[in-house]
Amino acid sequence: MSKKVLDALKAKFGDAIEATDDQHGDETAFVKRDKLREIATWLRDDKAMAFDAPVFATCVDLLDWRPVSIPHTPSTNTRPEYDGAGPRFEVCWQLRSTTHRHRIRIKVRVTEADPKVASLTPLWIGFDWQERETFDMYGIRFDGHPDLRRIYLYDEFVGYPLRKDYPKEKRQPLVRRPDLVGDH
Amino acid sequence: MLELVTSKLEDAANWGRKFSLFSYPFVTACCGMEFMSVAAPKYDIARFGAEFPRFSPRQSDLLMIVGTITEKQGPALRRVWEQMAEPKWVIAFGVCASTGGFYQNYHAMPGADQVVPVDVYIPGCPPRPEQVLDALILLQDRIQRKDGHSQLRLKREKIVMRERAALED
Amino acid sequence: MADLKTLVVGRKDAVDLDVEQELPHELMTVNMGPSHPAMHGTVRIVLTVDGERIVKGDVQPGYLHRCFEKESEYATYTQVFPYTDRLNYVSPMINNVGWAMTIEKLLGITKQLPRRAEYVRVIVSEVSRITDHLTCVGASAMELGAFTPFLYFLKCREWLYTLLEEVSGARLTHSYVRVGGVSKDLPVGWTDKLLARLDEITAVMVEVEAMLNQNKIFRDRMAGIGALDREACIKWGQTGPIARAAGLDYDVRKDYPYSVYPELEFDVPVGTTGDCLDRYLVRIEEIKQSMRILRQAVAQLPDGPVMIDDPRVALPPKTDAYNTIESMIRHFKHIVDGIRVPAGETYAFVEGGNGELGFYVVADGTGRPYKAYVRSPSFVHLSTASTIIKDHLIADVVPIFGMINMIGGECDK
Amino acid sequence: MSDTQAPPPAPDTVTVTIDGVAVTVPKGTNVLEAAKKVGVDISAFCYHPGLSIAACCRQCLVSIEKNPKLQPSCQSIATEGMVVHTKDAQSTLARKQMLEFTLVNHPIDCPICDKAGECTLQKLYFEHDAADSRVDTPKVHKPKVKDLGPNIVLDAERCILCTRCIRVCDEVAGEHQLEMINRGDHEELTTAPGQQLDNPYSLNTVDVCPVGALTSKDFRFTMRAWELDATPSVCNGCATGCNIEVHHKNGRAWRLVPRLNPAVNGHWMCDEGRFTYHELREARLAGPVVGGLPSSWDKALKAAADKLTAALKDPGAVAVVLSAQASNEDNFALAKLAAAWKAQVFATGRPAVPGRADDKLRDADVNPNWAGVKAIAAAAQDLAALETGVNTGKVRVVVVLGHDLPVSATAHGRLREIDAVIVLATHDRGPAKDATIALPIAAWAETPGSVTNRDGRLQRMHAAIAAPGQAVAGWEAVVRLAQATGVKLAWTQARDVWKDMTAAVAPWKDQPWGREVRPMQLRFAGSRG
Repeated sequence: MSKKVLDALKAKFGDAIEATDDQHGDETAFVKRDKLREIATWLRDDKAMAFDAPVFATCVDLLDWRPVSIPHTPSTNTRPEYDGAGPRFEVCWQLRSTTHRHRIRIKVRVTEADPKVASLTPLWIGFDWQERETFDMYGIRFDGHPDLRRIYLYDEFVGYPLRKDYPKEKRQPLVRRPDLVGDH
Repeated sequence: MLELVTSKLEDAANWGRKFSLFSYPFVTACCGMEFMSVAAPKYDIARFGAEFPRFSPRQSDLLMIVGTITEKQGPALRRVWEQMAEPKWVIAFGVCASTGGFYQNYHAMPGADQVVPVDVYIPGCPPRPEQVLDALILLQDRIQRKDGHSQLRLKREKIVMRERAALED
Repeated sequence: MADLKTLVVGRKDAVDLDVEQELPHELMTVNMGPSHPAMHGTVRIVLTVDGERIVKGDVQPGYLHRCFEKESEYATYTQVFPYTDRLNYVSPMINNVGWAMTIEKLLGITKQLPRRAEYVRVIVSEVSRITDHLTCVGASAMELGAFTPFLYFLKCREWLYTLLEEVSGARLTHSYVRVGGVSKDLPVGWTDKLLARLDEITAVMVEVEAMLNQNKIFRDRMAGIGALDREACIKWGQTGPIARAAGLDYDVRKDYPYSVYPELEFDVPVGTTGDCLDRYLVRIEEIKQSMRILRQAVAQLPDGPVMIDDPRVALPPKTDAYNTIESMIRHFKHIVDGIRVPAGETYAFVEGGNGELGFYVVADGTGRPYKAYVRSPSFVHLSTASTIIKDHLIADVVPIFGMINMIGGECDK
Repeated sequence: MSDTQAPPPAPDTVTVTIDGVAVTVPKGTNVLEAAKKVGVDISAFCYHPGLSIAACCRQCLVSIEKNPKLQPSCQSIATEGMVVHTKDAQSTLARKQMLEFTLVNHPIDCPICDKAGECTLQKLYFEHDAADSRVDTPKVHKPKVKDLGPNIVLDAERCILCTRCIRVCDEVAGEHQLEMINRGDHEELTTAPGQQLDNPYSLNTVDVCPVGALTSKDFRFTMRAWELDATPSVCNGCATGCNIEVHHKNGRAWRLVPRLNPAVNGHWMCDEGRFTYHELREARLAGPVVGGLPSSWDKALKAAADKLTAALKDPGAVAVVLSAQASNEDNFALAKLAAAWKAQVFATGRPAVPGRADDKLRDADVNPNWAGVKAIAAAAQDLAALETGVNTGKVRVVVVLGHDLPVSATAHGRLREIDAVIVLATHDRGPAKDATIALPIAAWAETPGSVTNRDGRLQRMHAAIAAPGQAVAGWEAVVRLAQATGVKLAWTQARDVWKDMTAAVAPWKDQPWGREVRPMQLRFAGSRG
C-alpha cells in the first residue's frame, strides 16, 4: 500500500510527526501531543486528505510489552520493549476517507503520570463514545470532550480495568444476595 | 383434617400454577436468541403452558434469567425479582446465568445466584431449546413438590409465625 | 369549552382548548431499560420527556460488558473464537471470519488460504448475515405489534440454524472458522439443502413483505422516524445498513474487497432518506443479495482442502495426533502455547451484519494477543441514538432501536 | 582512505559473520553463543551455557565456510573472519533429520509428561521441523519408572541421551553419580549399582533435562507446567540468596526453580532450597490471636496497645526483636518503630547449621537476611542480652518479628511471666504458639520485599501468591501497631517503605525500586524449553 498520507504528513508537519509506521499496510503516524488537534484538523479539512469518517479510538497499555521473536518467522514489530520509564500509553484514532478510501491511524504517546490528550470529538462527533470507552477502560483524559464519564462500567468502579496492572478477576460488586453475604 | 384439606388444596393450586407459568424474560445476551427459538413455532413453549411472557414483574411468577448478568446489571435484576409476587420461581438460562461460564472477569457476575435464588439451572452456551423445555418440566415437578425457593421460604415463614403466635398465647 | 368531539379528534385540535384543560408543561424523567420488553439487548435510556415528546435522551450501554478485550488477553488466538461468537451473537460466523482474517494478516498468510476455505467462509458468512437480518426485521416487526412476520422469520431462521448446526455442531455459537481456514469441510449434500432452503425462504419473504411493506401501521411507524442524513452518517462513522439507508454506499465487501467477494456479483442496496423504513428496506434487499451471493458461491465452490497447509497454523489430523509423536507435539503446541503470531499490530475489518466489524490486534510474539480491540458497529451506531430519538415520541424509540439493531454482546463487548 | 578505516578490533575479541550479519564477540566464544547475539537461535539439546561441551546431540550443526563438513556450533570456537551459515539447505536439513532421528523412539507421552509445555524437544521440533512422521516400526521400550534417588525418577524411554544430567552431577555437585550404559538405541542412563543420585544439587538435573526423562518426585503429577504462573523471587533458604522463580497457581506455590544470575548462583540452586516452598503452606498463622484464642485485628491491636502504652512509660521496658528471617522492609519498619518507642533492639535468626556449608552455593547461615538486619540495625544486641533483661525483670514487653526466638529454657519460662510477648509471625509455631498477642504477617512469597545476601547484595522479591486469611505484609502490621500506640508511620505500599529505607540505610543509597513484575503464565512466556 502506498505511503501517500504519511509522506504528505511528514512534508507538512515535519518534526511534529515523531515516527511513522506502515506495517501490514496500516499507515500509522505518531504525533506530538500538543500538535494533535492541529494535525487532525488538517487531515479532516485538506482536500487531498479528506478524512471525513471516524473509525475507532482506543489505547494500548505498554506496561507488559516484551515482544519475543519466533524462529524462522519475520516480525513487523517496530515497538521497542517497554522500559518502565517512557510513555506508558499509546492513544490511537483510526480515520477513514469516504472519498479517497484511504485510512490512517494517528497515535499519541502519553505517560502514566499525565494521561491527558486533546479530544478529537469536536472534529469527528463519532469519537464521542469511543473516547468515553477509552477513558473508562484506560483512564485517558480527553481534553475538550463534551461528556467524559464512564460508559460501560458504573460510577462506583475504582480503577481502569484494561490497564495491564488491573487483575482480570477483581470484581467490585454492587449488590449481593443478603443470605449469601459472609458465606465464603 | 384441616391440614389434609389445606395440603390437598395446595396440591391443586400448584397443579394450576405449574401449567400456567407467566414468565418474565430477563433477556440480556446471546441466550436470548435461543429463547426466541423456544418461543417460536418449532419448539413452541406454549405446549407447556408457559408461553405467555409478561413484561411486568408484578404479573409474572417465573423469572427467566437469559444471558450473562454483569455487576452493573445486578441491582436491576435484584429489583425485578423483588417486585415479583410470591410464590415465584427463577430459571437461570445458560451457563453465564448459572456460573458466569467462561466469562470470569471484573464485570461478569459469577452466576445470577449471587443476587437472586435460582430454582433451576440450565447448562449450555447457549442451551438447546430441548434443554430449556426439559428445565421447564423439572421446574414444574419442583412446583408440584412444593420445594421451590420461594415456596420453602413461605412455608418457613408460616411456621415461624405460627410458633410465634403460640409463644404469645 | 371545547366539546368532547374535538378532544377525541386529537392533538391538532387540542391546541385550541382552554388553558385550564391543557396538560401541565412539566418535564419528566422516564427510565427505559435495562430490562425493557421492546429492547433487544439490555440498554438503559434515561428519557426526559415533555408529555410524549422526548426532549433529551441519555443512552447508557454497558449492562452486557463481558470484557471481550480482557478475556482475549488471557486466551490463545484460537481460544478467542468463542468470545467473538458472542460479540454479535446473531451473526457469529462473520465475527469468526473477521477475527481469523486479522490473525492471518498478522501472520502474513492472507493470500495462501485454500480457495475452498475462502468460499466456505463466504457461504457461512452470508448465511449468518441472513439470520441477522431475519432476526432484526422479525423482532422489530413484533415490537411494532406484527407478530406473524416474527413467527415466519423465526421459522426461516430455524432452518438456517439447523443448516449451520450441521456445519459446525452448534446452533448459535459456532466457532467454526479457524486461523488458516475453517475447522471442517461442509457436510456432503449440504449445499443442495441450502439451495432448497433459500427457495423456501424466498417464498416466505414474499409473504412477509406483503404483510409489511404496504401495511399502513407499519409504514406510519417507520417512515420519517429516526432519520440520519448522509453527512451525519459520515461524521458519526456509521456503516452498514444504517449508512446505506442514508445513501452512503459504503460496503466493506465492495470498498475494501476481501476474501473471494470480488469474484461474486452482488449489488449494494442504498436508501435515500435514512429513516427507519429505508433501513428496513435495505435489510430486506440485503437478504436477497446475500441469497444471490450464496447461489453463486455454491455454484463456484471449488474442491480442495479447507485448511492451510502450514504445520505451524493448522492442527494435525486427530488420528495422527494419537499415534505419532510428531503430530502429538504439534497438536500439543497448538493447544497449549497457541498459534504464535509474530510481534506487530494491525487492523482488519469485514462487513458484519451491522456494518464495519474490525479487530485491532497487537501481537507480542506469544500465543495470545497483547491487545485485542474490537471495533463493533453496534457501539458506533448506538452512539447516535441519543441524538436521533430527540423530538420523537416515546413510542418511536421502539422502531428506532429495532432498526439500529443494537446487539448487546457486540455493543458492550 | 586509510584514515576512514575502522579501528582494528581489540585483541581479545573476534568478528564472525553469521547468516550475513557481522558480530564481534570475546575470544573463546563458541559459534552457538555468537549466533544468539544476532538473534539466531541454533537449536541444541546437549549444550547448556552453564556446563562443559559434549557435542553429542548433533542438533546444532551449521555450515562454516572452508569446512567440508557441517560443524557442531557449540564446539566450534569463533575465529576471526569466520563465515557461518545456519539457514542454508544443508544445515536446515541436518537439523530436521536430527530431530526426526531423536523422535524415532520417543514415546507419545506429552499428555502425561511433566515436562510437556516446557520441553526442549517439543519446542525445537515445532520450531525447526514440524514435519509428519515417516516411521511405522515399533518403538524401543525401556524402563518407564526407574527410581534414581530420594528426589528423582527416571523415565528411560523419554531420555534423548544428551548427558546434561551427567555433567550437572560432575560439574555442579562435584560427584559423578550418573552414567550411560549400553549402546545404540539401547543406551540408557543409570546410577552405579547400589548407588543413588543423592547429591545436594541433584534436582538441577531435572531442570536441565531437555525432555521429561528426569522428573522431580516433589513436583511430578501435581500441576501441569504450562498452567503455572512464574514470579521472580529470591530463595529464603540460606544466606546465599539464590535467584529463583516461584511457580504458582491457584494461590499456591508448586515449585521453585533457579533463575540465572551469574553473580550469585549461576543457573543452579540446591535441593533443600527448592523445598522451602512447603513452609508456605504449613501451619500458617491466618488471623490474630490474643491469649491463645482467635481474635480480630482491632481487638488484637487494642490489647497490644494497652500493654505497650503502659510499658512505654518505663524506659527500657520494651524490647524489640528483629529477625534475619524477615525481609528488609519488615525489619526496617520495626526498627523505625523501635526508635520511636525508644525501645531496646535485639536481633535473632535461626541457628547456623555448620554441616550444611560447602564451597558452592550452600551456606551454614540458614537465614536469608542477616546482612540486611545488620545494615538496618548495626547496634542490635544479641539474644543473650535479651535473656538478661527478661531474667532481671527489666524488660516487660517483647515485640518479636518472626517465629524464631532461640532462648534458654529459663528465659523461655520467664517470657511467659512478663507483661506481654507480641509476635508478628508468619507461622503458628515457636514463640507465636504461646505469645500473648500474635499478629499474622505475610511470608516471603506473598508480598513484595527485599533481602540482602551474604555478599551484601540487595535483591528484590515479588509477590507471587496471596497471604492466607487476614495476614498482611510485615511492615503493614508494624504500621498498624505504630498507629495503635500513637506513633506516626504512614506507609501504604511497599514502594514507600523501600524509598525511606534506601534513603536511610547507607549501603543501599539510591537503589532503584525497578519494575513491578506481574506473574507470567509459562505457556505464554515465549516458547519455553
